Amino acid sequence: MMQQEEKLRVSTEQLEGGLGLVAAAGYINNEGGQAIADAVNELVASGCRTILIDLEGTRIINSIGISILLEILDRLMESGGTMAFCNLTPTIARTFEIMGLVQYARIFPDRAAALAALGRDG
Amino acid sequence: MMQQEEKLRVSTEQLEGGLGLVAAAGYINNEGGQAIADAVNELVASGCRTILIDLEGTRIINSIGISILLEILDRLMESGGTMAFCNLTPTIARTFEIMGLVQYARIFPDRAAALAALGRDG
Amino acid sequence: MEVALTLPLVPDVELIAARAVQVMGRSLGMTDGELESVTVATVEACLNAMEHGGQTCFFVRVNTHREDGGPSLEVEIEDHGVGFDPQAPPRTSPSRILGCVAKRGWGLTLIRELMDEVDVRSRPGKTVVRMVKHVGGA
Amino acid sequence: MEVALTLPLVPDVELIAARAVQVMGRSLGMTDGELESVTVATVEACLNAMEHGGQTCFFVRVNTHREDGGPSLEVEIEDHGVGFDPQAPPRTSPSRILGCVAKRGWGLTLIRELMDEVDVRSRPGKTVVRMVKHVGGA
Ligand SMILES: Nc1ncnc2c1ncn2[C@@H]1O[C@H](COP(=O)(O)OP(=O)(O)O)[C@@H](O)[C@H]1O
Ligand SMILES: Nc1ncnc2c1ncn2[C@@H]1O[C@H](COP(=O)(O)OP(=O)(O)O)[C@@H](O)[C@H]1O
Repeated sequence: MMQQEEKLRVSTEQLEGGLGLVAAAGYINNEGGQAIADAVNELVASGCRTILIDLEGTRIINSIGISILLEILDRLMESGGTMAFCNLTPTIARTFEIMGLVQYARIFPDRAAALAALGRDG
Repeated sequence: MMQQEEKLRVSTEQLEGGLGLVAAAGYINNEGGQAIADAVNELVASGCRTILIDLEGTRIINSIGISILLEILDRLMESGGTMAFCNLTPTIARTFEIMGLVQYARIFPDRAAALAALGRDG
Repeated sequence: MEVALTLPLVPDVELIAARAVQVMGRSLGMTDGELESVTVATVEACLNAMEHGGQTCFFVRVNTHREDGGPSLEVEIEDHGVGFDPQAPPRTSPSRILGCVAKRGWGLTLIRELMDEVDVRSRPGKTVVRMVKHVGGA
Repeated sequence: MEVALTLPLVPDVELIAARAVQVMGRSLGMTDGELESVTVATVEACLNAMEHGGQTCFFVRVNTHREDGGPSLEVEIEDHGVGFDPQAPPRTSPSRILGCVAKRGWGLTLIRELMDEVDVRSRPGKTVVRMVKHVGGA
Protein backbone atom coordinates (compact mmCIF):
# COMPACT_ATOMS: atom_id res chain seq x y z
CA MET A 1 0.00 0.00 0.00
CA MET A 2 1.03 3.64 -0.43
CA GLN A 3 1.27 3.54 3.32
CA GLN A 4 4.63 1.82 3.06
CA GLU A 5 5.92 4.64 0.91
CA GLU A 6 6.09 7.16 3.72
CA LYS A 7 6.17 5.17 6.94
CA LEU A 8 9.87 5.30 7.80
CA ARG A 9 11.69 2.03 7.18
CA VAL A 10 14.84 1.79 9.29
CA SER A 11 17.57 -0.84 9.12
CA THR A 12 20.85 -0.98 11.03
CA GLU A 13 24.21 -2.60 10.53
CA GLN A 14 27.25 -2.76 12.78
CA LEU A 15 30.47 -2.30 10.80
CA GLU A 16 34.14 -2.57 11.76
CA GLY A 17 35.88 0.07 13.89
CA GLY A 18 32.90 1.03 16.02
CA LEU A 19 30.97 2.31 13.01
CA GLY A 20 27.20 1.93 13.09
CA LEU A 21 25.07 2.34 9.96
CA VAL A 22 21.41 3.40 10.01
CA ALA A 23 19.52 3.39 6.70
CA ALA A 24 16.27 5.36 6.81
CA ALA A 25 13.76 5.67 3.96
CA GLY A 26 10.39 7.42 4.22
CA TYR A 27 8.96 10.39 6.08
CA ILE A 28 11.06 11.73 8.96
CA ASN A 29 8.33 13.10 11.19
CA ASN A 30 8.00 12.70 14.94
CA GLU A 31 7.52 8.94 14.67
CA GLY A 32 10.25 8.58 12.02
CA GLY A 33 12.76 10.63 14.01
CA GLN A 34 12.00 8.47 17.04
CA ALA A 35 12.59 5.30 15.02
CA ILE A 36 16.02 6.64 13.99
CA ALA A 37 16.76 7.60 17.62
CA ASP A 38 15.92 4.06 18.76
CA ALA A 39 18.18 2.59 16.07
CA VAL A 40 21.06 4.90 17.04
CA ASN A 41 20.64 4.14 20.76
CA GLU A 42 20.79 0.43 20.03
CA LEU A 43 24.00 0.79 18.00
CA VAL A 44 25.59 3.00 20.69
CA ALA A 45 24.62 0.45 23.36
CA SER A 46 26.42 -2.24 21.40
CA GLY A 47 29.59 -0.16 21.25
CA CYS A 48 29.36 2.06 18.15
CA ARG A 49 30.90 5.52 18.54
CA THR A 50 30.50 6.75 14.97
CA ILE A 51 27.03 6.67 13.46
CA LEU A 52 26.38 7.06 9.74
CA ILE A 53 22.76 7.80 8.80
CA ASP A 54 22.01 7.01 5.15
CA LEU A 55 18.91 8.93 4.00
CA GLU A 56 18.62 7.37 0.55
CA GLY A 57 14.88 7.02 -0.03
CA THR A 58 14.00 9.85 2.36
CA ARG A 59 12.32 12.74 0.52
CA ILE A 60 10.06 14.32 3.13
CA ILE A 61 11.14 15.57 6.52
CA ASN A 62 9.69 17.96 9.04
CA SER A 63 11.25 20.17 11.69
CA ILE A 64 9.96 17.96 14.50
CA GLY A 65 11.75 14.96 13.00
CA ILE A 66 14.94 16.97 12.46
CA SER A 67 14.80 18.31 16.02
CA ILE A 68 14.83 14.69 17.21
CA LEU A 69 17.95 14.12 15.08
CA LEU A 70 19.49 17.18 16.77
CA GLU A 71 18.75 15.63 20.17
CA ILE A 72 20.43 12.35 19.23
CA LEU A 73 23.41 14.29 17.87
CA ASP A 74 23.55 16.23 21.13
CA ARG A 75 23.61 13.07 23.27
CA LEU A 76 26.10 11.34 20.98
CA MET A 77 28.54 14.27 21.13
CA GLU A 78 28.14 14.40 24.90
CA SER A 79 29.43 10.83 25.12
CA GLY A 80 32.30 11.57 22.73
CA GLY A 81 30.74 9.99 19.63
CA THR A 82 30.32 11.46 16.15
CA MET A 83 27.52 11.44 13.58
CA ALA A 84 27.53 11.59 9.80
CA PHE A 85 24.86 11.66 7.09
CA CYS A 86 24.85 10.65 3.44
CA ASN A 87 22.46 10.70 0.46
CA LEU A 88 20.67 13.94 1.33
CA THR A 89 18.44 15.52 -1.32
CA PRO A 90 19.26 19.20 -1.95
CA THR A 91 16.22 20.27 0.13
CA ILE A 92 17.18 18.06 3.06
CA ALA A 93 20.78 19.32 2.84
CA ARG A 94 19.44 22.89 2.86
CA THR A 95 17.25 22.12 5.90
CA PHE A 96 20.21 20.61 7.76
CA GLU A 97 22.17 23.77 6.93
CA ILE A 98 19.42 26.11 8.16
CA MET A 99 18.86 24.11 11.34
CA GLY A 100 22.60 23.94 12.04
CA LEU A 101 23.09 20.17 11.84
CA VAL A 102 25.92 20.57 9.32
CA GLN A 103 28.06 22.33 11.93
CA TYR A 104 28.15 19.24 14.13
CA ALA A 105 27.70 16.31 11.74
CA ARG A 106 29.68 15.37 8.62
CA ILE A 107 27.75 15.21 5.36
CA PHE A 108 28.79 12.89 2.49
CA PRO A 109 27.28 12.61 -0.98
CA ASP A 110 26.83 8.82 -0.84
CA ARG A 111 27.51 5.78 1.29
CA ALA A 112 30.75 4.82 -0.47
CA ALA A 113 32.27 8.26 0.14
CA ALA A 114 31.11 8.18 3.78
CA LEU A 115 32.49 4.71 4.48
CA ALA A 116 35.80 5.55 2.83
CA ALA A 117 36.24 8.72 4.89
CA LEU A 118 34.92 7.33 8.21
CA GLY A 119 36.87 4.08 7.83
CA ARG A 120 40.05 6.05 7.18
CA ASP A 121 39.57 8.31 10.19
CA GLY A 122 38.17 5.78 12.66
CA MET B 1 10.68 13.27 -4.54
CA MET B 2 7.34 11.56 -3.81
CA GLN B 3 6.92 11.82 -7.54
CA GLN B 4 9.16 8.81 -7.97
CA GLU B 5 6.93 6.78 -5.70
CA GLU B 6 4.09 6.51 -8.15
CA LYS B 7 5.56 7.17 -11.59
CA LEU B 8 5.87 3.65 -12.96
CA ARG B 9 9.42 2.31 -13.05
CA VAL B 10 9.81 -0.46 -15.62
CA SER B 11 12.80 -2.72 -16.21
CA THR B 12 13.14 -5.66 -18.58
CA GLU B 13 15.29 -8.74 -18.80
CA GLN B 14 15.57 -11.42 -21.48
CA LEU B 15 15.90 -14.88 -19.96
CA GLU B 16 16.53 -18.30 -21.49
CA GLY B 17 13.90 -20.18 -23.49
CA GLY B 18 12.21 -17.15 -25.03
CA LEU B 19 11.13 -15.84 -21.62
CA GLY B 20 10.93 -12.09 -21.16
CA LEU B 21 10.68 -10.47 -17.73
CA VAL B 22 9.08 -7.06 -17.10
CA ALA B 23 9.33 -5.64 -13.57
CA ALA B 24 6.90 -2.76 -12.95
CA ALA B 25 6.65 -0.72 -9.74
CA GLY B 26 4.42 2.33 -9.26
CA TYR B 27 1.01 3.46 -10.50
CA ILE B 28 -0.41 1.55 -13.47
CA ASN B 29 -2.49 4.28 -15.07
CA ASN B 30 -2.71 5.15 -18.77
CA GLU B 31 0.93 6.19 -18.91
CA GLY B 32 2.10 3.26 -16.75
CA GLY B 33 0.15 0.71 -18.82
CA GLN B 34 1.71 2.19 -21.96
CA ALA B 35 5.20 1.87 -20.46
CA ILE B 36 4.54 -1.83 -19.79
CA ALA B 37 3.18 -2.25 -23.34
CA ASP B 38 6.35 -0.70 -24.78
CA ALA B 39 8.52 -3.01 -22.68
CA VAL B 40 6.52 -6.09 -23.76
CA ASN B 41 6.67 -5.08 -27.44
CA GLU B 42 10.42 -4.71 -27.21
CA LEU B 43 10.84 -8.16 -25.66
CA VAL B 44 8.53 -9.74 -28.25
CA ALA B 45 10.47 -8.02 -31.06
CA SER B 46 13.66 -9.60 -29.73
CA GLY B 47 12.12 -13.06 -29.80
CA CYS B 48 10.39 -13.59 -26.44
CA ARG B 49 7.17 -15.61 -26.62
CA THR B 50 6.42 -15.88 -22.90
CA ILE B 51 6.21 -12.67 -20.91
CA LEU B 52 6.29 -12.57 -17.11
CA ILE B 53 5.17 -9.27 -15.56
CA ASP B 54 6.37 -8.86 -11.97
CA LEU B 55 4.21 -6.30 -10.13
CA GLU B 56 6.22 -6.19 -6.92
CA GLY B 57 6.12 -2.55 -5.82
CA THR B 58 2.85 -1.84 -7.67
CA ARG B 59 0.06 -0.92 -5.25
CA ILE B 60 -2.21 1.36 -7.28
CA ILE B 61 -3.79 0.53 -10.60
CA ASN B 62 -6.72 1.85 -12.56
CA SER B 63 -9.05 0.30 -15.11
CA ILE B 64 -7.49 2.29 -17.97
CA GLY B 65 -4.07 0.85 -17.13
CA ILE B 66 -5.48 -2.67 -16.81
CA SER B 67 -7.34 -2.31 -20.13
CA ILE B 68 -3.98 -1.60 -21.75
CA LEU B 69 -2.63 -4.82 -20.21
CA LEU B 70 -5.66 -6.62 -21.71
CA GLU B 71 -4.76 -5.21 -25.12
CA ILE B 72 -1.17 -6.44 -24.87
CA LEU B 73 -2.42 -9.84 -23.75
CA ASP B 74 -4.79 -9.88 -26.72
CA ARG B 75 -1.99 -9.15 -29.21
CA LEU B 76 0.41 -11.58 -27.56
CA MET B 77 -2.13 -14.43 -27.70
CA GLU B 78 -2.88 -13.58 -31.33
CA SER B 79 0.78 -14.22 -32.17
CA GLY B 80 0.84 -17.46 -30.15
CA GLY B 81 2.59 -16.06 -27.09
CA THR B 82 1.61 -16.33 -23.43
CA MET B 83 1.61 -13.93 -20.50
CA ALA B 84 2.01 -14.44 -16.77
CA PHE B 85 1.98 -12.18 -13.69
CA CYS B 86 3.49 -12.45 -10.24
CA ASN B 87 3.55 -10.51 -6.95
CA LEU B 88 -0.02 -9.20 -7.13
CA THR B 89 -1.48 -7.60 -4.00
CA PRO B 90 -4.88 -9.09 -3.04
CA THR B 91 -6.68 -6.04 -4.49
CA ILE B 92 -4.81 -6.24 -7.79
CA ALA B 93 -5.47 -9.99 -7.95
CA ARG B 94 -9.18 -9.28 -7.32
CA THR B 95 -9.20 -6.64 -10.07
CA PHE B 96 -7.56 -9.04 -12.53
CA GLU B 97 -10.22 -11.58 -11.61
CA ILE B 98 -13.10 -9.14 -12.11
CA MET B 99 -11.72 -7.86 -15.41
CA GLY B 100 -11.08 -11.39 -16.66
CA LEU B 101 -7.31 -11.26 -17.03
CA VAL B 102 -6.91 -14.41 -14.94
CA GLN B 103 -8.70 -16.47 -17.57
CA TYR B 104 -6.00 -15.79 -20.14
CA ALA B 105 -2.85 -15.15 -18.10
CA ARG B 106 -1.17 -17.31 -15.45
CA ILE B 107 -0.82 -15.82 -11.99
CA PHE B 108 2.01 -16.81 -9.63
CA PRO B 109 2.58 -15.73 -6.02
CA ASP B 110 6.20 -14.65 -6.58
CA ARG B 111 8.97 -14.53 -9.15
CA ALA B 112 10.65 -17.77 -8.03
CA ALA B 113 7.41 -19.74 -8.44
CA ALA B 114 6.78 -18.15 -11.83
CA LEU B 115 10.27 -18.83 -13.17
CA ALA B 116 10.19 -22.43 -11.95
CA ALA B 117 6.84 -23.12 -13.64
CA LEU B 118 7.49 -21.18 -16.85
CA GLY B 119 11.01 -22.59 -17.21
CA ARG B 120 9.65 -26.12 -16.80
CA ASP B 121 6.95 -25.63 -19.41
CA GLY B 122 8.84 -23.55 -21.95
CA MET C 1 -13.61 13.59 10.90
CA GLU C 2 -13.95 14.82 7.34
CA VAL C 3 -11.47 15.57 4.58
CA ALA C 4 -13.06 17.67 1.82
CA LEU C 5 -11.28 18.12 -1.50
CA THR C 6 -12.03 20.30 -4.50
CA LEU C 7 -9.94 18.92 -7.35
CA PRO C 8 -9.25 20.35 -10.81
CA LEU C 9 -8.81 18.19 -13.93
CA VAL C 10 -5.04 17.80 -13.77
CA PRO C 11 -3.15 14.56 -14.52
CA ASP C 12 -2.81 12.31 -11.45
CA VAL C 13 -5.13 14.53 -9.37
CA GLU C 14 -6.90 11.31 -8.30
CA LEU C 15 -3.77 10.54 -6.26
CA ILE C 16 -4.68 13.38 -3.88
CA ALA C 17 -7.95 11.58 -3.17
CA ALA C 18 -6.04 8.31 -2.86
CA ARG C 19 -3.75 9.87 -0.26
CA ALA C 20 -6.75 11.24 1.66
CA VAL C 21 -8.28 7.76 1.75
CA GLN C 22 -5.01 6.32 2.97
CA VAL C 23 -4.50 8.84 5.79
CA MET C 24 -8.11 8.61 7.00
CA GLY C 25 -8.29 4.83 6.60
CA ARG C 26 -5.10 4.39 8.54
CA SER C 27 -6.46 6.58 11.36
CA LEU C 28 -9.29 4.01 11.64
CA GLY C 29 -6.85 1.09 11.76
CA MET C 30 -7.66 -0.28 8.29
CA THR C 31 -5.47 -3.09 6.99
CA ASP C 32 -3.29 -2.58 3.91
CA GLY C 33 -5.70 -4.77 1.95
CA GLU C 34 -8.73 -2.69 2.95
CA LEU C 35 -6.87 0.54 2.16
CA GLU C 36 -5.87 -0.77 -1.25
CA SER C 37 -9.44 -1.69 -2.11
CA VAL C 38 -10.79 1.73 -1.13
CA THR C 39 -7.91 3.39 -2.97
CA VAL C 40 -8.61 1.60 -6.25
CA ALA C 41 -12.37 2.25 -5.95
CA THR C 42 -11.73 5.94 -5.20
CA VAL C 43 -9.35 6.28 -8.14
CA GLU C 44 -12.01 4.75 -10.45
CA ALA C 45 -14.72 7.10 -9.19
CA CYS C 46 -12.40 10.10 -9.66
CA LEU C 47 -11.55 9.02 -13.20
CA ASN C 48 -15.27 8.81 -14.01
CA ALA C 49 -15.87 12.28 -12.60
CA MET C 50 -12.93 13.58 -14.66
CA GLU C 51 -13.76 11.67 -17.86
CA HIS C 52 -17.53 11.89 -17.91
CA GLY C 53 -18.21 14.83 -15.58
CA GLY C 54 -16.88 17.25 -18.15
CA GLN C 55 -16.54 20.18 -15.74
CA THR C 56 -13.41 22.03 -14.57
CA CYS C 57 -13.42 20.47 -11.11
CA PHE C 58 -14.98 17.77 -8.95
CA PHE C 59 -15.34 17.11 -5.23
CA VAL C 60 -14.25 14.35 -2.88
CA ARG C 61 -15.24 13.89 0.76
CA VAL C 62 -13.69 11.25 2.99
CA ASN C 63 -15.38 10.62 6.34
CA THR C 64 -14.52 8.33 9.20
CA HIS C 65 -17.35 6.80 11.20
CA ARG C 66 -17.04 4.98 14.50
CA GLU C 67 -20.68 4.26 15.25
CA ASP C 68 -22.79 1.16 15.74
CA GLY C 69 -21.42 -1.66 13.63
CA GLY C 70 -17.72 -0.79 14.05
CA PRO C 71 -15.56 1.78 12.28
CA SER C 72 -16.03 2.51 8.59
CA LEU C 73 -14.67 4.82 5.92
CA GLU C 74 -17.08 6.69 3.65
CA VAL C 75 -15.93 8.27 0.39
CA GLU C 76 -18.15 10.52 -1.73
CA ILE C 77 -17.18 11.66 -5.22
CA GLU C 78 -19.34 14.43 -6.66
CA ASP C 79 -19.30 16.05 -10.08
CA HIS C 80 -21.57 18.61 -11.68
CA GLY C 81 -21.52 17.14 -15.18
CA VAL C 82 -24.24 15.79 -17.48
CA GLY C 83 -25.02 12.78 -15.29
CA PHE C 84 -26.07 9.30 -16.45
CA ASP C 85 -28.39 6.44 -15.64
CA PRO C 86 -26.63 4.34 -12.99
CA GLN C 87 -28.97 1.41 -13.72
CA ALA C 88 -27.93 1.15 -17.39
CA PRO C 89 -25.45 -1.64 -18.05
CA PRO C 90 -21.95 -0.34 -18.84
CA ARG C 91 -21.13 0.06 -22.51
CA THR C 92 -18.20 -2.28 -22.88
CA SER C 93 -16.04 -2.85 -25.93
CA PRO C 94 -15.46 -6.59 -26.21
CA SER C 95 -12.01 -7.74 -27.23
CA ARG C 96 -11.64 -9.35 -30.63
CA ILE C 97 -9.57 -12.29 -29.42
CA LEU C 98 -10.56 -12.56 -25.80
CA GLY C 99 -14.20 -12.70 -26.81
CA CYS C 100 -16.45 -11.89 -23.90
CA VAL C 101 -13.80 -10.02 -21.98
CA ALA C 102 -14.42 -6.31 -22.31
CA LYS C 103 -11.56 -3.90 -22.14
CA ARG C 104 -13.30 -0.76 -20.87
CA GLY C 105 -16.34 0.02 -18.81
CA TRP C 106 -15.09 -1.66 -15.63
CA GLY C 107 -15.01 1.35 -13.31
CA LEU C 108 -18.40 1.00 -11.63
CA THR C 109 -18.13 -2.79 -11.57
CA LEU C 110 -14.79 -2.57 -9.75
CA ILE C 111 -16.21 -0.02 -7.31
CA ARG C 112 -19.15 -2.28 -6.48
CA GLU C 113 -16.90 -5.32 -6.04
CA LEU C 114 -14.25 -3.61 -3.90
CA MET C 115 -16.49 -1.62 -1.53
CA ASP C 116 -19.04 -2.84 1.03
CA GLU C 117 -21.77 -0.29 0.18
CA VAL C 118 -22.14 1.71 -3.03
CA ASP C 119 -24.84 4.20 -3.83
CA VAL C 120 -24.83 6.15 -7.13
CA ARG C 121 -27.18 9.13 -7.51
CA SER C 122 -27.10 10.97 -10.78
CA ARG C 123 -29.12 13.65 -12.55
CA PRO C 124 -28.06 16.30 -15.06
CA GLY C 125 -25.81 18.67 -13.12
CA LYS C 126 -25.07 16.42 -10.15
CA THR C 127 -23.63 12.95 -9.78
CA VAL C 128 -22.65 11.58 -6.38
CA VAL C 129 -20.99 8.22 -5.91
CA ARG C 130 -21.09 7.34 -2.22
CA MET C 131 -19.20 4.29 -1.05
CA VAL C 132 -18.42 2.72 2.31
CA LYS C 133 -15.81 0.25 3.48
CA HIS C 134 -16.11 -1.35 6.92
CA VAL C 135 -12.93 -1.82 8.90
CA GLY C 136 -12.36 -5.48 9.64
CA GLY C 137 -15.33 -6.29 7.40
CA ALA C 138 -15.79 -8.97 4.76
CA MET D 1 -6.25 25.64 -11.47
CA GLU D 2 -6.98 25.31 -7.77
CA VAL D 3 -6.93 22.42 -5.34
CA ALA D 4 -8.82 23.26 -2.14
CA LEU D 5 -8.51 21.04 0.91
CA THR D 6 -10.30 21.03 4.25
CA LEU D 7 -8.23 18.86 6.57
CA PRO D 8 -9.01 17.50 10.03
CA LEU D 9 -6.37 17.06 12.77
CA VAL D 10 -5.44 13.46 12.00
CA PRO D 11 -1.88 12.08 12.05
CA ASP D 12 -0.09 12.50 8.70
CA VAL D 13 -2.91 14.66 7.28
CA GLU D 14 -0.17 17.07 6.08
CA LEU D 15 0.75 14.40 3.53
CA ILE D 16 -2.52 15.09 1.68
CA ALA D 17 -1.36 18.70 1.24
CA ALA D 18 2.09 17.42 0.25
CA ARG D 19 0.53 15.24 -2.45
CA ALA D 20 -1.55 18.17 -3.73
CA VAL D 21 1.61 20.28 -4.02
CA GLN D 22 3.33 17.49 -5.89
CA VAL D 23 0.52 16.90 -8.40
CA MET D 24 0.03 20.62 -9.08
CA GLY D 25 3.75 21.40 -9.15
CA ARG D 26 4.38 18.60 -11.58
CA SER D 27 1.61 19.91 -13.86
CA LEU D 28 3.66 23.15 -14.04
CA GLY D 29 6.85 21.27 -14.91
CA MET D 30 8.58 21.86 -11.55
CA THR D 31 11.84 20.03 -10.95
CA ASP D 32 12.13 17.43 -8.19
CA GLY D 33 14.19 19.92 -6.18
CA GLU D 34 11.56 22.65 -6.45
CA LEU D 35 8.81 20.18 -5.55
CA GLU D 36 10.72 19.00 -2.51
CA SER D 37 11.21 22.54 -1.25
CA VAL D 38 7.53 23.40 -1.57
CA THR D 39 6.61 20.07 0.01
CA VAL D 40 8.74 20.66 3.10
CA ALA D 41 7.50 24.26 3.45
CA THR D 42 3.87 23.10 3.08
CA VAL D 43 4.33 20.35 5.66
CA GLU D 44 5.76 22.91 8.13
CA ALA D 45 2.88 25.32 7.59
CA CYS D 46 0.37 22.49 8.08
CA LEU D 47 2.08 21.40 11.31
CA ASN D 48 1.84 24.97 12.61
CA ALA D 49 -1.85 25.14 11.74
CA MET D 50 -2.37 21.79 13.50
CA GLU D 51 -0.16 22.53 16.52
CA HIS D 52 -0.94 26.18 17.16
CA GLY D 53 -4.25 26.63 15.33
CA GLY D 54 -6.06 24.60 17.96
CA GLN D 55 -9.21 24.06 15.91
CA THR D 56 -10.73 20.84 14.55
CA CYS D 57 -9.71 21.53 10.96
CA PHE D 58 -7.62 23.79 8.73
CA PHE D 59 -7.58 24.73 5.05
CA VAL D 60 -5.06 24.42 2.23
CA ARG D 61 -5.31 25.91 -1.24
CA VAL D 62 -2.81 25.13 -4.00
CA ASN D 63 -2.95 27.31 -7.11
CA THR D 64 -1.00 27.20 -10.34
CA HIS D 65 -0.23 30.50 -12.07
CA ARG D 66 1.10 30.92 -15.57
CA GLU D 67 1.14 34.72 -15.86
CA ASP D 68 3.79 37.36 -16.41
CA GLY D 69 7.09 36.20 -14.90
CA GLY D 70 6.72 32.51 -15.77
CA PRO D 71 4.78 29.74 -14.02
CA SER D 72 4.54 29.61 -10.24
CA LEU D 73 2.89 27.55 -7.53
CA GLU D 74 1.03 29.30 -4.72
CA VAL D 75 0.15 27.51 -1.48
CA GLU D 76 -2.07 29.03 1.20
CA ILE D 77 -2.52 27.44 4.63
CA GLU D 78 -5.35 28.90 6.69
CA ASP D 79 -6.42 28.17 10.25
CA HIS D 80 -9.04 29.74 12.47
CA GLY D 81 -7.09 29.52 15.72
CA VAL D 82 -5.84 32.11 18.18
CA GLY D 83 -3.33 33.68 15.81
CA PHE D 84 0.07 35.15 16.65
CA ASP D 85 2.42 38.01 15.83
CA PRO D 86 4.33 36.96 12.70
CA GLN D 87 6.96 39.66 13.41
CA ALA D 88 7.90 38.21 16.83
CA PRO D 89 11.11 36.18 16.78
CA PRO D 90 10.47 32.43 17.18
CA ARG D 91 10.77 31.07 20.71
CA THR D 92 13.55 28.56 20.31
CA SER D 93 14.89 26.16 22.91
CA PRO D 94 18.68 26.16 22.63
CA SER D 95 20.46 22.86 22.99
CA ARG D 96 22.57 22.30 26.06
CA ILE D 97 25.58 20.93 24.22
CA LEU D 98 25.16 22.42 20.77
CA GLY D 99 24.91 25.88 22.32
CA CYS D 100 23.41 28.34 19.90
CA VAL D 101 21.67 25.68 17.81
CA ALA D 102 17.99 25.64 18.68
CA LYS D 103 16.02 22.45 18.41
CA ARG D 104 12.50 23.78 17.85
CA GLY D 105 10.99 26.90 16.39
CA TRP D 106 12.34 26.36 12.87
CA GLY D 107 9.07 26.08 10.96
CA LEU D 108 8.65 29.65 9.76
CA THR D 109 12.39 30.04 9.18
CA LEU D 110 12.40 26.96 6.93
CA ILE D 111 9.34 28.21 5.07
CA ARG D 112 10.99 31.58 4.40
CA GLU D 113 14.23 29.94 3.25
CA LEU D 114 12.64 27.34 0.98
CA MET D 115 10.01 29.50 -0.76
CA ASP D 116 10.44 32.51 -3.05
CA GLU D 117 7.67 34.65 -1.50
CA VAL D 118 6.11 34.26 1.95
CA ASP D 119 3.39 36.38 3.45
CA VAL D 120 1.98 35.63 6.93
CA ARG D 121 -1.23 37.36 8.03
CA SER D 122 -2.55 36.56 11.46
CA ARG D 123 -5.20 37.87 13.81
CA PRO D 124 -7.27 36.07 16.45
CA GLY D 125 -9.54 33.72 14.52
CA LYS D 126 -7.67 33.73 11.22
CA THR D 127 -4.09 32.97 10.23
CA VAL D 128 -3.12 32.67 6.55
CA VAL D 129 0.36 31.67 5.44
CA ARG D 130 0.66 32.39 1.71
CA MET D 131 3.76 31.21 -0.10
CA VAL D 132 4.90 31.11 -3.70
CA LYS D 133 7.55 29.13 -5.55
CA HIS D 134 8.55 30.14 -9.08
CA VAL D 135 9.20 27.35 -11.55
CA GLY D 136 12.76 27.51 -12.84
CA GLY D 137 13.43 30.25 -10.28
CA ALA D 138 16.37 30.86 -7.96
N1 LIG E 1 -19.59 10.61 -13.18
C1 LIG E 1 -20.21 10.25 -14.32
N2 LIG E 1 -20.85 11.16 -15.09
C2 LIG E 1 -21.46 10.79 -16.22
N3 LIG E 1 -21.45 9.53 -16.70
C3 LIG E 1 -20.83 8.58 -15.99
C4 LIG E 1 -20.18 8.88 -14.77
N4 LIG E 1 -19.65 7.73 -14.28
C5 LIG E 1 -19.95 6.78 -15.15
N5 LIG E 1 -20.68 7.26 -16.20
C6 LIG E 1 -21.21 6.49 -17.35
O1 LIG E 1 -21.26 5.12 -17.03
C7 LIG E 1 -20.45 4.38 -17.95
C8 LIG E 1 -19.78 3.23 -17.24
O2 LIG E 1 -18.80 3.73 -16.34
P1 LIG E 1 -17.63 2.79 -15.88
O3 LIG E 1 -18.19 1.48 -15.44
O4 LIG E 1 -16.85 3.51 -14.83
O5 LIG E 1 -16.74 2.54 -17.17
P2 LIG E 1 -15.84 3.53 -18.07
O6 LIG E 1 -15.68 4.82 -17.34
O7 LIG E 1 -14.56 2.79 -18.24
O8 LIG E 1 -16.59 3.67 -19.36
C9 LIG E 1 -19.49 5.38 -18.56
O9 LIG E 1 -19.06 5.00 -19.83
C10 LIG E 1 -20.34 6.64 -18.58
O10 LIG E 1 -21.17 6.66 -19.70
N1 LIG F 1 -0.71 28.99 12.65
C1 LIG F 1 -0.27 29.52 13.82
N2 LIG F 1 -1.13 29.91 14.77
C2 LIG F 1 -0.70 30.42 15.96
N3 LIG F 1 0.61 30.57 16.25
C3 LIG F 1 1.53 30.21 15.34
C4 LIG F 1 1.16 29.67 14.08
N4 LIG F 1 2.28 29.41 13.37
C5 LIG F 1 3.31 29.77 14.16
N5 LIG F 1 2.87 30.26 15.35
C6 LIG F 1 3.69 30.77 16.46
O1 LIG F 1 4.98 31.08 15.99
C7 LIG F 1 5.98 30.31 16.69
C8 LIG F 1 7.10 29.93 15.75
O2 LIG F 1 6.64 29.01 14.76
P1 LIG F 1 7.64 28.05 14.02
O3 LIG F 1 8.77 28.89 13.52
O4 LIG F 1 6.91 27.33 12.96
O5 LIG F 1 8.20 27.08 15.14
P2 LIG F 1 7.51 25.92 16.01
O6 LIG F 1 6.17 25.64 15.42
O7 LIG F 1 8.46 24.77 15.87
O8 LIG F 1 7.45 26.48 17.39
C9 LIG F 1 5.24 29.12 17.26
O9 LIG F 1 5.85 28.60 18.41
C10 LIG F 1 3.86 29.73 17.56
O10 LIG F 1 3.89 30.40 18.80
